[in-house]
Amino acid sequence: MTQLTLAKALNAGLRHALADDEKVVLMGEDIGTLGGVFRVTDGLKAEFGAHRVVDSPLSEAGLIGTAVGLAYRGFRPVVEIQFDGFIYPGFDQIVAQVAKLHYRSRGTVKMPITIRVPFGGGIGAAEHHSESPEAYFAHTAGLRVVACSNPADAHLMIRQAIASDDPVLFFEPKRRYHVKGEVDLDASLADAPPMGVASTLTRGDDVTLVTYGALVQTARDAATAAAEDGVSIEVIDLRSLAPIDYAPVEASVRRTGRLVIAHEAGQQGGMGAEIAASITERCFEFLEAAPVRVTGHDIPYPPAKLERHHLPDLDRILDGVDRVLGRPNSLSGVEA
Amino acid sequence: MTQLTLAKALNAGLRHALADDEKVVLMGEDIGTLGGVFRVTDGLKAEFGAHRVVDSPLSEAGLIGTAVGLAYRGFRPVVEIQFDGFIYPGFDQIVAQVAKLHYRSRGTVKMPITIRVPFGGGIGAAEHHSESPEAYFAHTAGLRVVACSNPADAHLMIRQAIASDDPVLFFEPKRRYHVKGEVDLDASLADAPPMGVASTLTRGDDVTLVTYGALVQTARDAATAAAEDGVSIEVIDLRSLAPIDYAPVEASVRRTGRLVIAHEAGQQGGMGAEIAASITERCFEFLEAAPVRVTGHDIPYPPAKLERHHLPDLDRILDGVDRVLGRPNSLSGVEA
Amino acid sequence: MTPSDRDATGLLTRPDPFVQLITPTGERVRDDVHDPWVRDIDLDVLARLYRDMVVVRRLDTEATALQRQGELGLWPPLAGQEAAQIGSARALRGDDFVFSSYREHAVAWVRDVQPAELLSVWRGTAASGWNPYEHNMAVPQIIIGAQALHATGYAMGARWEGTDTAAIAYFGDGATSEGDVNEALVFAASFDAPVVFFCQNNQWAISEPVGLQSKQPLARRADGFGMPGIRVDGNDVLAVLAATRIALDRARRGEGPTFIEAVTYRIGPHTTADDPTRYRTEPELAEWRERDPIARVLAFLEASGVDAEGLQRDAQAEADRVAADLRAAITTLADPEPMSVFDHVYAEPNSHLDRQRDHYARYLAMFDDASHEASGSEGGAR
Amino acid sequence: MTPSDRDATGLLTRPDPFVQLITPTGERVRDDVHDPWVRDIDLDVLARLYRDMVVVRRLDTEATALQRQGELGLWPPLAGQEAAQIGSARALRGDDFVFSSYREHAVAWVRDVQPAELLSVWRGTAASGWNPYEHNMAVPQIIIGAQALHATGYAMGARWEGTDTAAIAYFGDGATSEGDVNEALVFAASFDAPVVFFCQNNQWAISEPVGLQSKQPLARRADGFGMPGIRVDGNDVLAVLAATRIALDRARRGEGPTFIEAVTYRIGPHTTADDPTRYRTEPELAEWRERDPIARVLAFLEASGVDAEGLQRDAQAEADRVAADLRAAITTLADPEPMSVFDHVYAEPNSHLDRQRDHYARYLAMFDDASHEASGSEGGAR
Ligand SMILES: Cc1ncc(C[n+]2csc(CCOP(=O)(O)OP(=O)(O)O)c2C)c(N)n1
Ligand SMILES: Cc1ncc(C[n+]2csc(CCOP(=O)(O)OP(=O)(O)O)c2C)c(N)n1
Ligand SMILES: [Mg+2]
Ligand SMILES: [Mg+2]
Repeated sequence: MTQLTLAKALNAGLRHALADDEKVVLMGEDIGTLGGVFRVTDGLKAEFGAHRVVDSPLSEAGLIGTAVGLAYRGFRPVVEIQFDGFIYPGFDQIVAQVAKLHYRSRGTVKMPITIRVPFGGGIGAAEHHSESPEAYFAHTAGLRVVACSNPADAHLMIRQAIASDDPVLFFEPKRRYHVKGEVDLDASLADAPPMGVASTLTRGDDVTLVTYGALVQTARDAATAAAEDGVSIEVIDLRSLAPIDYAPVEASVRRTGRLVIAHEAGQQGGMGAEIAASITERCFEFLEAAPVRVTGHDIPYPPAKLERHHLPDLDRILDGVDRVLGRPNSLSGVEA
Repeated sequence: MTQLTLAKALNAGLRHALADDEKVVLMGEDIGTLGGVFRVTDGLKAEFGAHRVVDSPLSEAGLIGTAVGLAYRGFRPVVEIQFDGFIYPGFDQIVAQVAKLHYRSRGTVKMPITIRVPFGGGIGAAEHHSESPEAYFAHTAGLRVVACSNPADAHLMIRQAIASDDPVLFFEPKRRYHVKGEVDLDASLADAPPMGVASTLTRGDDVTLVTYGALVQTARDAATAAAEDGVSIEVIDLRSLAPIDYAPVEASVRRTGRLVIAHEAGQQGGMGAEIAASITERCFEFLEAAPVRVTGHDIPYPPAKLERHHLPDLDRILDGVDRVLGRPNSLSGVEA
Repeated sequence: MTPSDRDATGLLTRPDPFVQLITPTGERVRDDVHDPWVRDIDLDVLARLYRDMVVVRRLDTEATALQRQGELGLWPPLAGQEAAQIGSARALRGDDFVFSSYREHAVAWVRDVQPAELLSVWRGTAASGWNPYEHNMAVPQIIIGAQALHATGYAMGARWEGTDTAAIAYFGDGATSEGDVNEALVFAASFDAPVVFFCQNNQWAISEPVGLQSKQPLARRADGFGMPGIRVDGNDVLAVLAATRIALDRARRGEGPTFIEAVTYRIGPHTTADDPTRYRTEPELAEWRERDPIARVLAFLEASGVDAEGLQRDAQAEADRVAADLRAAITTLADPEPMSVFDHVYAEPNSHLDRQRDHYARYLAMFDDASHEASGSEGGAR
Repeated sequence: MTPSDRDATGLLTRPDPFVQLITPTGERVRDDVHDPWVRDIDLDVLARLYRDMVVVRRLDTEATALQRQGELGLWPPLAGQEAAQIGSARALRGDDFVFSSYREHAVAWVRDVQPAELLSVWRGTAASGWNPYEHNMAVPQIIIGAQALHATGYAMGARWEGTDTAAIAYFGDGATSEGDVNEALVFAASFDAPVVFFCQNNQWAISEPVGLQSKQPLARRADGFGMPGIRVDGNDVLAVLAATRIALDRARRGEGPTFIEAVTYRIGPHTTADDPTRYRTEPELAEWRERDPIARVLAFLEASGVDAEGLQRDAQAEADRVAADLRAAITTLADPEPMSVFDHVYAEPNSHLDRQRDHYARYLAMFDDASHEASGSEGGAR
């Protein structure tokens, strides 16, 4: 076991994948010589060469579109999108090509493309650098969508994503890149939990709190704070957003009867909607209250000085917990 | 009052808008000389000239991006996307520019852009010609999203969309283009219900059935069929998908206690998720059963000969009604 | 190029000079640069190219007829573009990989795709007609221009693997306005990708004349992106063959991409759903009919002493056979199984979709087979 | 262009010929084509251009310092690109409209944007610093290349209205690889839009050398899209002014768009978050420092008999004053009101957002002011 930051754990995972399979190629803007603006690909070009770690021209459609061609040729491209807000120029190639080509070719052409996306806010960045676009992709049939939240998962999940024969949108919580954790660099994928599996982080009896990415740490903190207040929260890190591993969420909600979902993305049509709807379908008779969504507002990402009034934080999550428990909360007395 | 097809009602609405305001310009591929592949803009170039009804080069990002520039200049561009599946190359300009520029400019720059999108399946078309991408846009802060379902609404709503100072994604149910209905060509917008308002089409006490676009007719048919079976369904045409006018849905569900939502788009993260989650939040104690979603599968749109096994139809909606009522249905006996 | 080279719609009236080896009336033009590339094309081979073109035109006519008779949902005719497609496709090696749009039926023919496979997609029975790896031809592309990037990526990979395999991207004049095509030129140049960008300028993008997309001959686009551009008479199968061979040779030698503009014409409608009389004139059509790609080859062969009548007869017989086989095969094509709607969404098991599939199977099981068969699309599965 | 014109990274080592009116050492180059366009630029006016450049360089240094001191979140320095920006912006009329990227601080200066307004965005207090209609300059653009289409659309509109207003789009060398920029060229040419595409080729797109984006000088891109391309010494303010005036004049006369490549260099890091030593060398930097845009103007003025020392002193004094004002203004800039996070999402009332705003107001009301002020970002509003 080694102590690594999340960024370095990803770096190690990418190195692993490059070493294991010569068909793996990394592509992106500034990922080679510079090692990526977050240094996630640091040193890999020097180690594997310019044909394995490829600095590409400045075009996201170009990146994804050439990755499709490489996949046709049998490669397993790993594309870095520099920041969440820059994925949209590549949206057509992702939604109309990457997601559909296995279906459109009747299973003859595989699209084992991994698209890495540093996502989310909280770093005081400029416009377009703090977005949470995951719901667009979770709504797109043919894609898998995952989000890691800690170094150990990051290391394993990036290798699993690359090994997957399906295209994977791989979301990295950029404000946690520097968080350290234990990573087993020799872990075998065979023994690791599949990337599609959710992970229950704390056991609790009163409320089930579901989240992913950067907010997982915030949710844990909320659980700790709530415990002091006598409220026992079960925190689940979804890890996979498409498909969602509902089994542990269902099991938990059957016990707690109360569900809170937190994410940074806006509420309208966000992941919280899907999770609330699905858990209501599956656990209706166990629910003591309507599932509560604690999310970013439905606004363009605001200027840095306002982001703390946009992002769900510990207090807003606890307010959501109060709401689902029917305790005094910000909406007490407001007719729903 | 005149009998018009939905396509002709739109044509008349566009003519109205062009005549009322010289800042209105129509742009798109094949909309001028040809009058659009669905003939929605038929005759308008001849009537208003090539600078008001503009055949553009073949590029959706180009279309939306130049519309942004025209809006900066004070125009009110109405962009036609030829088919739903061709909107994705323009996605970046829609999501990062059209949706955000009013916010990004602190309210100084208006983006009164209407983006017309013929959407949905059921016409036996080739790939990419039958998509239902509305949820992507409903999840995007800064946009308004509407869908018309009949000629009278089409006529008024397109004029309202163009008159709106906010950008509007305007979805047209392409398989209903040829359906006829009464249209009042002299109707004043001042008297018309705002485009953001949902419309209750049939009164019912047992189940609330919510949908939009092409499925509104199917839902009506389902209500008729169910009535023969003694089940009374309240059908609501949402018309606006962002924001959603929840008042009539809430009022209805408080009476019926049961909600079915139908749409052609896939289920994961579709509009149904948002509606189910929101109504559960707002009407939890009135719900007798979990809201039921009757949707397209989470698959790429299938070949024409399979589309009837993808699209929700009368029978599938009735099966959903049976499900929400706890009557024998396709999932009877299946653990949720 | 001066403005007077264009008519009111912006259509190019006096085309830029381009490579032409056989004139519309069947004369052989001597050309020191291009002749060496087609030295092996003797009268026999040319006769085979002629046969190819006759067959694919017949195939195209048959498909249009099948569509009119309700056997296909839609058909995008290639009529007029036979030389551009046959000439370029016959320049390819078997291991080269083709990325086409929706109109390259003649290319598919050269790649040994069964006509019925080709049409199955337009009949709506399958998402794709063939396994790309059996023909080294990707599934056709409807999103305009997207395949140009795929071809570029494929070519980058072929180069990185050290092979001398090339890729070719087919697209239309309209496609040159899409970002994807331009980005493909950027990537291809940057990585010296062994790819040929084969643009069939058939003068129209549905109702839009090429002059709306570009005021320059499209081949000139190439230079600014750092690659050679060749403008070739797209109705001259020999010239197209020569140009494509030159481009492929560059690609194989590691010299990177080439852009070819094949100047041709779509004689028919955009698709069977289109009415071209709304946007173009009879004289224009007549002018292009005189540049027919098939007639000129026959004229040249005849002038060269070949038994033209016999050749024509044989070709037509083969074409009719292909058409008859096609009709027999396509009209008996079975509809796909309902549950196959779920197949191949993912390559690996997917818990969500597997559950949805299970639910739909239960739903279908509620209906008995008899009533199931009877229903229409609006009526549903019942 | 032969491969030997480039170094190992693909960087252009021997630039194509370009327009230059003042050499790096301050000599005036006679040029019959371009001189007439700057006949009105006497020594006084040139001295003003010099002062502009000195001021914006100082503004840039101050902003970098403010960022290092934690007063700004980020800053993208313009150092090295003063001539490209001042020369082009000074060619504009007040009614022309500017669409810039994130680095055009000098253009904003010319458009009378207050430096503190400019910096407020980088401080994170506002989504935008100014009302575009007060300066005829759009909010800056971070999505690479997107603004090229906006400028084109704006110009189309200006033309349809019958005005002779022009638009100008600023973007970088890297941006030329994005679809949007290429599509903008297509639309602009097709509609004869009065727009100037002003590409500052500063040799780098973050860590990527321009040779990765293009093997051709970028100005050559223009011809294939049907417009003239001008390659100009971007470190020569007079040459840039001339080139931009030529382009604007074409635009106003209804002759359509022009593409200008201003060859320049980013002397500083991409942004204050960047470390350029990871990807470029000291000799390269030294070479470009010798082509400094400011020094050459001073040298020329001095050689022309102007009191250079006095000019320099005055300019520096003005620059220091601007910098001091800026610092005073920016460091006292109030943080925005929490509830303003909801302002201006829509131009019209929006039931969903209004409800969400109301809920958040209730949430905030739960906290008293004292504890509210104390909290950090992770700790939340409490
Ligand atoms: C992204 C996208 N936008 C629009 C369309 C609709 N469309 C289908 S074919 C066509 C014209 C294509 O013209 P061209 O590239 O010249 O090819 P051709 O049909 O002439 O072979 C258009 C606009 C599409 N298929 N994809
Ligand atoms: C669509 C998009 N992709 C990626 C980025 C990240 N990014 C910001 S600046 C930059 C380089 C831009 O280079 P260039 O166009 O030469 O402009 P310069 O910074 O040199 O002025 C990149 C890749 C972005 N802002 N937008
Ligand atoms: Mg064409
Ligand atoms: Mg640059």
